[in-house]
Amino acid sequence: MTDANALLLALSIPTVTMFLIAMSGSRPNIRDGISIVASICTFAVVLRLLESVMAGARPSVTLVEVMPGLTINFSIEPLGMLFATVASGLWIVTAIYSIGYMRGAQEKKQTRFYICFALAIASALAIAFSGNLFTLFIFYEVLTISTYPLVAHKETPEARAGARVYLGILMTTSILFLLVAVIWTWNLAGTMEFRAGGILEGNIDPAYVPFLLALFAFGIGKAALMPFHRWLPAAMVAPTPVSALLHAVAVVKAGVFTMLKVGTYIFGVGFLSKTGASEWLVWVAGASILIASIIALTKDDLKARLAYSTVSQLSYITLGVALANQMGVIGGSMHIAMHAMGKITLFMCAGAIYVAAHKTKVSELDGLGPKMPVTFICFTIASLSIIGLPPFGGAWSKWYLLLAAANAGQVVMIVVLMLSSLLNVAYLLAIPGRAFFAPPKKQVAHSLGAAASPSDGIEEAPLFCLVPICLTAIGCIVLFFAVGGLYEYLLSIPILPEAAP
Amino acid sequence: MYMFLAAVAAIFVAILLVLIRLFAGPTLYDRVLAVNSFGTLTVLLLSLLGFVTGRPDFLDIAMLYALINFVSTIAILKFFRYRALGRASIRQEEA
Amino acid sequence: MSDIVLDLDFVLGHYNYWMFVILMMTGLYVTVSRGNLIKKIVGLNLFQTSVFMLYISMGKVIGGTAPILLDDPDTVYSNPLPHVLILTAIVVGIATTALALALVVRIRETYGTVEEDDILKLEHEMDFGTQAHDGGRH
Amino acid sequence: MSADLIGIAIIDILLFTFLVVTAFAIMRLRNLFAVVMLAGVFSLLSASLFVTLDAVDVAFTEAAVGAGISTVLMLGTLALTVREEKKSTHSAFLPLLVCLVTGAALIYGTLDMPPFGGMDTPVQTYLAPDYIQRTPIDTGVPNIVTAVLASYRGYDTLGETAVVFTAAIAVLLLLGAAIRRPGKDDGKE
Amino acid sequence: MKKAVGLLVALFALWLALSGYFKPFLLSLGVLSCLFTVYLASRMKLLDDEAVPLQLRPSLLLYWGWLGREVFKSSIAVSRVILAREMPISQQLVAVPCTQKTEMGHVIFANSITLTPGTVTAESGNGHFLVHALTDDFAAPEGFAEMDRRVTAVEDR
Amino acid sequence: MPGLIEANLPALQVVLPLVAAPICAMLGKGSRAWAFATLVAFLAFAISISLFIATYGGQVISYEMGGWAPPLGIEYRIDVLNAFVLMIVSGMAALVLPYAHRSVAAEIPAERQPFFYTAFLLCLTGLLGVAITGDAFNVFVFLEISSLSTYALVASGSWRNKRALTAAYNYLIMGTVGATFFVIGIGMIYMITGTLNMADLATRIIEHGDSRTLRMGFVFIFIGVGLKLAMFPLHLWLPNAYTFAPTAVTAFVAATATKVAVYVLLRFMFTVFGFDYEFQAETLKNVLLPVALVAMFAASLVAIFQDDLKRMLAYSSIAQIGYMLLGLAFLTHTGLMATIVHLFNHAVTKGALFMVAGCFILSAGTSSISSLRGIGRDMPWTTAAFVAGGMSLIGLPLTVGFISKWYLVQAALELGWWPVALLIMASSLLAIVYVWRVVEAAYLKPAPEGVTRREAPLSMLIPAWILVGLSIWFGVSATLTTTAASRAADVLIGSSQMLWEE
Amino acid sequence: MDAFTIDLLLDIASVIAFATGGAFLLIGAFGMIRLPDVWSRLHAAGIMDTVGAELILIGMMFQAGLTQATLKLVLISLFLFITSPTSTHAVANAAFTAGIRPVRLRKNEADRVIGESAKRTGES
Amino acid sequence: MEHHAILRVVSKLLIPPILVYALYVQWHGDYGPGGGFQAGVVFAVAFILYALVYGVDEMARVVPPRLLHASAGIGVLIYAGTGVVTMALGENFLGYNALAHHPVHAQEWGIIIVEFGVGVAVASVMISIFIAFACHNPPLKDEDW
Ligand code: NA
Ligand code: NA
Repeated sequence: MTDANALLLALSIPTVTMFLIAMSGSRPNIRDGISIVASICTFAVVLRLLESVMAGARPSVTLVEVMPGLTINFSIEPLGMLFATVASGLWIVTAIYSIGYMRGAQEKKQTRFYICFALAIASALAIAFSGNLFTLFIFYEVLTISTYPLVAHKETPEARAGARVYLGILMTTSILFLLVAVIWTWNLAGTMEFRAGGILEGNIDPAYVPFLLALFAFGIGKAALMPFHRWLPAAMVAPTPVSALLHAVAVVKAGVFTMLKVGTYIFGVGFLSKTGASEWLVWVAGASILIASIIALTKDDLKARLAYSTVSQLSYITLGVALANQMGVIGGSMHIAMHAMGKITLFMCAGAIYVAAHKTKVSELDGLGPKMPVTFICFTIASLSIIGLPPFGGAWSKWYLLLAAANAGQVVMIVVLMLSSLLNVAYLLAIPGRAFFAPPKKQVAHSLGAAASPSDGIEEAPLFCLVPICLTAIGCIVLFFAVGGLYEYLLSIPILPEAAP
Repeated sequence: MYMFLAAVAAIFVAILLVLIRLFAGPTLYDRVLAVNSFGTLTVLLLSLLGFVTGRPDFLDIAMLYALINFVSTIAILKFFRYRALGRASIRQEEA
Repeated sequence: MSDIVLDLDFVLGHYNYWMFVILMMTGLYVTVSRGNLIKKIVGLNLFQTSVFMLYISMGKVIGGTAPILLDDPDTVYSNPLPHVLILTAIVVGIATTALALALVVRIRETYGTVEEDDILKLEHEMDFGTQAHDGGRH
Repeated sequence: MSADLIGIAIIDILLFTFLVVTAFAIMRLRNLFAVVMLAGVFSLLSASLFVTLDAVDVAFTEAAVGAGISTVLMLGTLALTVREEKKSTHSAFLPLLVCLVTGAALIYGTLDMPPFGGMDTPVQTYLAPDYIQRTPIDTGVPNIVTAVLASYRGYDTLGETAVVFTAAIAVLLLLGAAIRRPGKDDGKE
Repeated sequence: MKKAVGLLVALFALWLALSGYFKPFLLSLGVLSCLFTVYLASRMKLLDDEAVPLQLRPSLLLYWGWLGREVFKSSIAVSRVILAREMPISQQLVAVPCTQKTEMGHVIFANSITLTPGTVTAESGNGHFLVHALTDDFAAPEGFAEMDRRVTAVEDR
Repeated sequence: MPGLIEANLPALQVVLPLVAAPICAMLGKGSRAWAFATLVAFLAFAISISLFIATYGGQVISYEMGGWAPPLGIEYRIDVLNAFVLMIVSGMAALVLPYAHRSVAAEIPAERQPFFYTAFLLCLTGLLGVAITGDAFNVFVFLEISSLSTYALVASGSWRNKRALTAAYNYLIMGTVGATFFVIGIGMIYMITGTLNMADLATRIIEHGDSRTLRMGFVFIFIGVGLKLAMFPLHLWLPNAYTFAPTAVTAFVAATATKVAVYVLLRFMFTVFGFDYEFQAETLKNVLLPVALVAMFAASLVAIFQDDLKRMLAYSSIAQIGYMLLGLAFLTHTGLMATIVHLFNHAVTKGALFMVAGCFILSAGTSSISSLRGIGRDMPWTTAAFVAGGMSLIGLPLTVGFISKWYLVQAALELGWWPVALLIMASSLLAIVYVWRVVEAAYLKPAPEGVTRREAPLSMLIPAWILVGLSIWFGVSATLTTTAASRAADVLIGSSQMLWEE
Repeated sequence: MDAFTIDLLLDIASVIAFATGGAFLLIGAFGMIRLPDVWSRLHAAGIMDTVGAELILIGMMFQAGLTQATLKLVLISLFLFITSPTSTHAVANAAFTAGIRPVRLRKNEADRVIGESAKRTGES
Repeated sequence: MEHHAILRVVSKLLIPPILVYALYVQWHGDYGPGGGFQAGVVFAVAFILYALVYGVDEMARVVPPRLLHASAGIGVLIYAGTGVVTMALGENFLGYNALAHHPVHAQEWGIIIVEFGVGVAVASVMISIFIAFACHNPPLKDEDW
């Protein structure tokens, strides 16, 4: 199998899966089995590609010429490969977990759910492999559309409203800003290919660079840069596997990945730092980090708190791009993986808590820890990784981002990053803290009447839920120790323009 | 030439007066009468214009109008009386 | 563009265009301002007929005669082309009128009126009715 | 200018005056019978005007249509509808504005028009001489209007015939083709 | 059949008067047109009665001459009424008996009454015409009787 | 014989449906008339394809009616722009007619159906005639054939809803005023040039230079055509006409009539008046540009608040016409390209959407959005077609709508008018809102109790899905349409620029 | 008589015809305005339609001479001669049927005429 | 003596001349004002007069509506068919020169034929439209009047 074929295969497995799921809709076991098998196959093919890419291969396939000069082209480079690996790897986990969750929560219209899920994965992979901005934009939009039914899955008025906000903000930003930015780039550079060192240098009046960057930064709504972050908490109405998909596997990662890709291959890190065009973005990202953390503190709803945590963490990556140096890119890219592993654990824990105990509020978790020890231990591990403490993966990405801030001479940002870690501690560790150490509340039963009594037989979530949680929690630790290879790998992201032949 | 113009002038004055009757009414029958007279005057005018413009062979237009004017008058009256142009023949309408 | 000198020659050469404009605007005014559907059609006819006059006056040559050939080779003829165009336009006009009148007949049949005001009122009631109906189902 | 030309000019002006008076009367009157009759009058006056402008074929058509068909159809409509126009309730301001603006634009457009009746205008010097000279050679038909209508621009006339046919189809589609006896309820199919 | 031929001849005369061209092509078109018209007329049942030949009688022309004079005279009379300062009108509706046997005769009589200004036929029935007269002079029965006699004479001949 | 047919293809393009119309009226039975009309539409489509192929490479076909050389006689002049529009019109007819069989059977009394199909063929004749002719006055004649038949077709919706009658009446009044304005405009330019042939007009207008008469000629043609193409704020006839017309008529007319009117505007502005005509350029920038922008927003906003699906789509059409006019107002190659490619793209998209609306009407008896709740389950294929079409309407990638928006924004950015670019995008956000109201209702709301709705028949679904397929196909691979549009824009700009430079 | 004399005589005849015809037209039109009701105006219209129109047509015939135009003028006058009384009668009849009666009616013998038609109506 | 005898008899007198006049206008379009359209209208007017006096039902007996609908189409077909024939004979659409050896004759023939088509179409259409209006029953009650 050539690399190009492997690339196409990686994209087509989830696509074909959609149809298989649709056809087997009436038989849930076969349907769910297909999901898992497909995710494993996809991951295997992606690993095969990863191997090649690490060996220096850069496979490229052009599918179709949409308009003269504008093609749908897939080309793999290290950054995209990283995102693809994270997304396809976590798909396996999410697939297993969703089966447990969806069956446990007795959700309706599961077939539609799995179809959209597979489509979302397919578009995430397509984004990862996009060879030009045009292709990336197309699949960025496909991803938005394909996740909309997932967000609206419950079909309640709240779900519809949440999905409306989700779609509204993502569409608004992508069409209003990102598409304009894309076409403007095309107008300026005459190409949209992702090229080492960027394509804009020499083609744009430097005075316009911050402006174009702003169109991109806010246009990539999936990166949830404040003030366009509202969709992320709004999407909390969705079932938990969807939250995992949004926060860890595909959606927000696609956003920050696009941010990195644009910063590295469209503007070029060197060009950005030369023009100082990203200076403002540093401050916006910094502000976004802190404000989102503070909001997270105020949220009692567990998933909302996690959502704001994500908003905050995503801005780390944006900050990495805005700092406009290699360390920033490495730190940002690495944070994609680290945050994904941590956040998916947290969400799956939240889902497990919902499935097992039907609790969604932080304040209701008091005393739940002993009843669901595995869940809450995993929650703690993931929290520590997000906070950035060793020996958990998140420590490294934060470290590189700190280095990047230092390299860029942004002392304030160093302070911001430290402060943010403190806030993380406050809003994340408080949760397992309450679960393990706070005494169970009795008045809840009074006020709700039908609610659970202390001895209502709450126990761990089903095994289908627990296994993935444990896997990803262990992943958080593994990533800490595997960082050497990862760092080496990320160094291969080309920062400087290739020497002219 | 001048006699044609004089005749045309007389027709114009007559047309003016007839038009006044047409605007003023007051009954429908006054108007129909005025329109009918106006038609006759137009036939004359069209004929005279043929002579004034030096092409008397254009009397066809005047003749056309002499024939058609009658039909529209009948149409007006018929349908004013029977509220329909073709509901039935005049003969049947007796019943 | 040339400068306009508003002298007698100019006025004599253009007064009839202006008369046509007055006629056209009367027709147009009747069409757009009247609420009676039949009157609107009459206005439209007025408007169109005035436009036809404008066309025909374009083709006129002073001292010319109708473009039907005479034996005298020195005869000056008016331009036949506008006549041809307007013949076609008149036919289109009567076709439009016939269709419009048929519509009016059907409107009267179904609405019981040919007044725009009344029709709007009825249609408003219809709209209001549907909304109330839907509102009940929500 | 010779006497007959002045005479024709005066006839033109008088016809104009009548046309304007008739148009205003149509605007003012609310009795629809009167309006229909006045519309016929307007048509006839314009036919007369067409004759003075040498457009005999047009005059012929206008007379036939205005007096023969239009009036009858209008009457047929009145028979099936109403005979009196109601007073309109809405403001006449906007229509008036529209008409004034349109009129002003038209007047502006006339300012650069070649003077009426001139022989050296593009309209008279460009295609017209070709038609006039070539008609007897090409077609042998004395009536140039007919030659242009049915041959040089015969395709337009085919379109015109199609328009007429369209009108018939449209009316039949709307009102039905069958002859119905009175008494049967129609229009509620 | 006779009526049809009569009509055909009359119509062809009309055609010739209108056309004024004597090219064979147009003449043959004229014949065809007139034949077609006669065909239509027969379909319309217009040939049923005496309408056609009566128009062609020479006596009718004589009658028309007489009628013309009458028309002229009464026109002057009506003009006098119109132009008189006080307009001495005294309108009346009088019943005028008619003695014609054919419908065409009735029509000629009625239209003759109407043609002469000052009198208008308003309604027919009961062997009478209801005639509107502008003044007493026009309503005089002698005038109508004279006309009636002449029309009947035309009809008989 | 084949050579004879090939040489006369331009004439046959229009004459075929024209001759077919009276025959269709004589067939007597609705289904026979339908079959015949469908056959004719397919033949016309085949002819237009061969004309398109013949002109795609930049050739211009001239056909002299009656054999009279152009300024004296009427000329057909077909370049790639005409051929493109011809293909849209006849292609839509060939798709709508198969669709019409069932919907017309449900909406039109049986004894009137032959007349309906005859009127349909006449409408096709008129639209094709307008798009193919090279004579200014001939445009008017065929415009009126299409308009008259359209009025009748719209009014034939009266058996479903009596408001079709008043809709048709208002359409007729505004359309006729528009046509008369157009005639006034033609008269003015004829007056100062003495000719009616478009190519001849182009040269002679330049010879005679600018004048007040020429300016007003332009203005009256502009407004006249503007009325026909429902240019905001002259669009008042459109919403009701589209809403209450029979479904097949709405699908056909919405997809073709306004497109042909836009074509006429393009032809007159750029071929006749010339790309460099200064007064025109000023008018476009100062009047058309703001008007188009306002149309995009105002109409989309109104569309959001409509409960009737067809009316919503109608307002959306007004907004989409705004896009076409905007591209035109840019006065650049890319802008024209956007307009021309959007002619096709919008035809395909709106055709599909109105067909879907018709399927809903047939099955659910209504096109009220609030009563389409939960219809996604009952009519999955129809609803899916709506979603796909809706995405194209919004302008999402992989649909034709995206291609149009792409070129529009590109044209705006080329000029450095980035606020306009942002406004274009902002207006398509409004499209999301109105499309999504339907999607939400169809999929995410429970169906009303006790309502049974069957999936639409295949004869209606297949044409709708062919259009959806086209809107995706040409959204994924738009090279053919964009190249055609680009060459058409070349024709419009090139021909006149050459002339003005002389 | 030479051609010139004939022309002069014809011209004189035309002038007389036009003058009298025009005068009758004017008087009739004046009567249309002046007379009090539709019944009396019928007669004014009658003047215009008959003597007025025919005299003017005759005037034109003198001018046209022995040409086809004269033939057509004769036809026109013939048509007018037939149609104008019929139209006038139709108006009068319609007015009568509609119940419009002359003002200051001196004598009314309507019953003698409409009696029969009333009886006919009763039978059917 | 019946009520509307005068109208009926006069119409009877007038209709044949009107028809002949219409046909005259039809065939003399080459020489003077008029032509197919005008002739068609006048022809239709004769029938309208007939219908006004004798009733539409009676007129429908004389010319059945189906025949009228067909002949309206046939008129269009005569016109367009002439064009198709010239095409088949190797000329352009409506290129009458193919109709005879001598172009002038050919043109004359062409003009006469297409004008005939126009006349047939217009007359049939106008009568059809009149019937459609006249046969539509007035929905009015007497009190509306
Ligand atoms: Na009298
Ligand atoms: Na002619």
